[in-house]
Amino acid sequence: MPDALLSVHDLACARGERLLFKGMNFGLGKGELLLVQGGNGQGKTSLLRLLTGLARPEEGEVRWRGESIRRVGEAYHGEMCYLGHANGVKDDLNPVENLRFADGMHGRAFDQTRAVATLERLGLSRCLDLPCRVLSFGQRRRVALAALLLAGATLWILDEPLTGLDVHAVVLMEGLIRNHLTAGGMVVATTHQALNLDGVAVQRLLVGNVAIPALM
Amino acid sequence: MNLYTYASPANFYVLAGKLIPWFSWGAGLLAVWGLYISFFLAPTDFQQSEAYRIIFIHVPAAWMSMFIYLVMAFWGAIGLAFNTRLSFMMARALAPTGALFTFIALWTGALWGKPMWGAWWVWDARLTSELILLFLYVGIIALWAAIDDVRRGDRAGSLLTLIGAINVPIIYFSVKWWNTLHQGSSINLMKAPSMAAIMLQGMLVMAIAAWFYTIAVALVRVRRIILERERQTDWAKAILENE
Amino acid sequence: MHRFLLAVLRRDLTLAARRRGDWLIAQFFFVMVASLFPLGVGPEPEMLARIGPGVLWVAATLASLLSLTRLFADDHHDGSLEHMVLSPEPTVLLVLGKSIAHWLIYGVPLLLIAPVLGIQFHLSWEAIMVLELSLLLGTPILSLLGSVGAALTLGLRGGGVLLTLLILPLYIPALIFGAGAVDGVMAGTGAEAHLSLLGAFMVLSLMIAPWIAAAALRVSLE
Amino acid sequence: MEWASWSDFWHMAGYGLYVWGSFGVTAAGVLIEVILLKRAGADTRRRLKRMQQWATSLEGEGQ
Repeated sequence: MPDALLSVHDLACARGERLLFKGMNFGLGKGELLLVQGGNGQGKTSLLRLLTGLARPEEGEVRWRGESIRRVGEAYHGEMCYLGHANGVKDDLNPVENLRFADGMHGRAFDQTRAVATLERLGLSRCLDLPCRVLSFGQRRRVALAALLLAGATLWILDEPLTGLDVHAVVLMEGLIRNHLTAGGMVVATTHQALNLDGVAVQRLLVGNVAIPALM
Repeated sequence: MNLYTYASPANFYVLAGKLIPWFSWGAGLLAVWGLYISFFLAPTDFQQSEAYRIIFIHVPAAWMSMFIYLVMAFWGAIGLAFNTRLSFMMARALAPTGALFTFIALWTGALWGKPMWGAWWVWDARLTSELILLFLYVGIIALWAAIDDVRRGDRAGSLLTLIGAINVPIIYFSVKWWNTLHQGSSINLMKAPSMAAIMLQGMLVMAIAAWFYTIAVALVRVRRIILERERQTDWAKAILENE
Repeated sequence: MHRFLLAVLRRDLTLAARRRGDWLIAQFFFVMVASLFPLGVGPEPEMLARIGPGVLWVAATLASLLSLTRLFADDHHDGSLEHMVLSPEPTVLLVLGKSIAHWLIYGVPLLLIAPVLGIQFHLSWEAIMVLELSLLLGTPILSLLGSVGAALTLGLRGGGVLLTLLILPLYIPALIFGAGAVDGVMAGTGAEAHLSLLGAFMVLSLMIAPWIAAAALRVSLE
Repeated sequence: MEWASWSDFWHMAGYGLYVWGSFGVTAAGVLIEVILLKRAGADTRRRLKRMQQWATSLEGEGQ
């Protein structure tokens, strides 16, 4: 993996006193997708949090462009976008305001027309001025996805991105991931659902020791 | 064989096991010697009569309460800086004993205050700071108790110890300042006009005894913590089977 | 750097404006605690004037603690805290911004209410002016040190009570210098020394607390 | 030697309550800490041993 932007070296992760995995190595280059698979409690989410730098590995390190993310820190965060179980959407704000503040947090200039266009593309045109409190879970997830698209990050780290999305949204999401990858982006994702990603370089990583049947 | 060998929990477990009897016996013998000085060698104070003998407990306990806090802060800082597991365990092992000494210092302070100043409690700078120190100890122990995750607990407790350590001198100074304003002249506990050499010697011996006791107790506690945390490792399993 | 700080401020202030009930609770708590004392100790004006500064200061610390439990908790709950920590700016600035926002939302209204309560406690105008000054210097300390406690207790069971236990001892210097300043001016010994010490403690908190709170936040999010 | 008799020693010139109250509580505190420590140590070891036996019994069943 000479051109791997994101690489993991002898990574070990423990939750409490239980060792979830150790000696993990992989690399991910431009245009590649890594699907993290494994049963419940095997450490999928823990691995993703290690990759973001939120959690600290028991051993080993995660590198971005060949340097430990502990060292590059904030520069790495500028090129990475994480979507976890929680959406990070404020209930008291409407979708557009949510995107405005997300942009502010990441030091980007806010482009209202682009934000609105993204939200409309994700099928939220009718709730642009409603507080997110009244939106359904799936709609709030779409707001979070809009923030992900606007972030313009190279690396997406997605924890169960399809949860709560309907069939149309899943198809949309597949399209978004494919576009992102063909544009030279990178994706690390966990999912329980099947993804239709023809023509995409998919790496699979099984976390934990319990083998599960192939999902796709 | 160097210092780093003992930084590994497995080796430290064995080393601590060897050291505990020495420190326990040392603490016992020193305490006997210290008590002998306190009650049989030290003369009656012409001002405070026999009541002053409380200082042989009070002063070493107060010293220890502050010193243990500083040692905890030191181990916490080492742990945060170098990510050494053992230093966090040491910090945890010291806290209950530190709280005990703080309590003893307060209790004996009250029992000394009653005959000397006619009040169980005065808002003197030292006593008040000691009370706040007890609050800090209780807070740290409560924080550890509330956090289930070991790693988070270690780091959170150490951060709290550190900000407390920065704050303790400020608290002491502020209470002293407040005290002088409110009472005109502050009552100085240590202003014994004729601090005989033998009294100082008694306090020192008692303080060293308290040191040995603290080390012995902390080592016992740290061994338990090590065993609990390392129970998945082969050496810990072997120890459990053989004991 | 300051753009990020402003973004955090604007965000927290907007959110607070959307939920007025939340921050009014803390202000009412302040008023109620202070009003309980005359009922407890009796209405003699001399006595009330003597205990007034201390009571108002204690009430201010308690009111700030009440609101501090939610400093990070709401953002933690909906996941936006993680997004903010993962922003390309240092976490210290995030914590600093949120502390300043907390002060603007909860500290500044206390400054507006305090004179009214001062009159209830029969404080002289001079004493009320000094009380205002001491609260102006002292309430930022409450927000700054409180952010450490809020970060340490993030997501814990019974976090609110624990926060109180951890942070109240650290507030003591602010309480002593703050209430002491008002006492000083009432006793005729002047308030300058108290106020400068309070200011020094504020600067020290400003320099140290955000770093420790940022470290605590990263530990709690792990 | 300071003391004429044992009763003098216990009396402490009228300050017996304070002096012995101090030393007594200290001794009690130390004693309680040591006892609690011993008990907690034994408890931990017993608990860990049982957990270990349980783990090995599970392994035995699995085979």
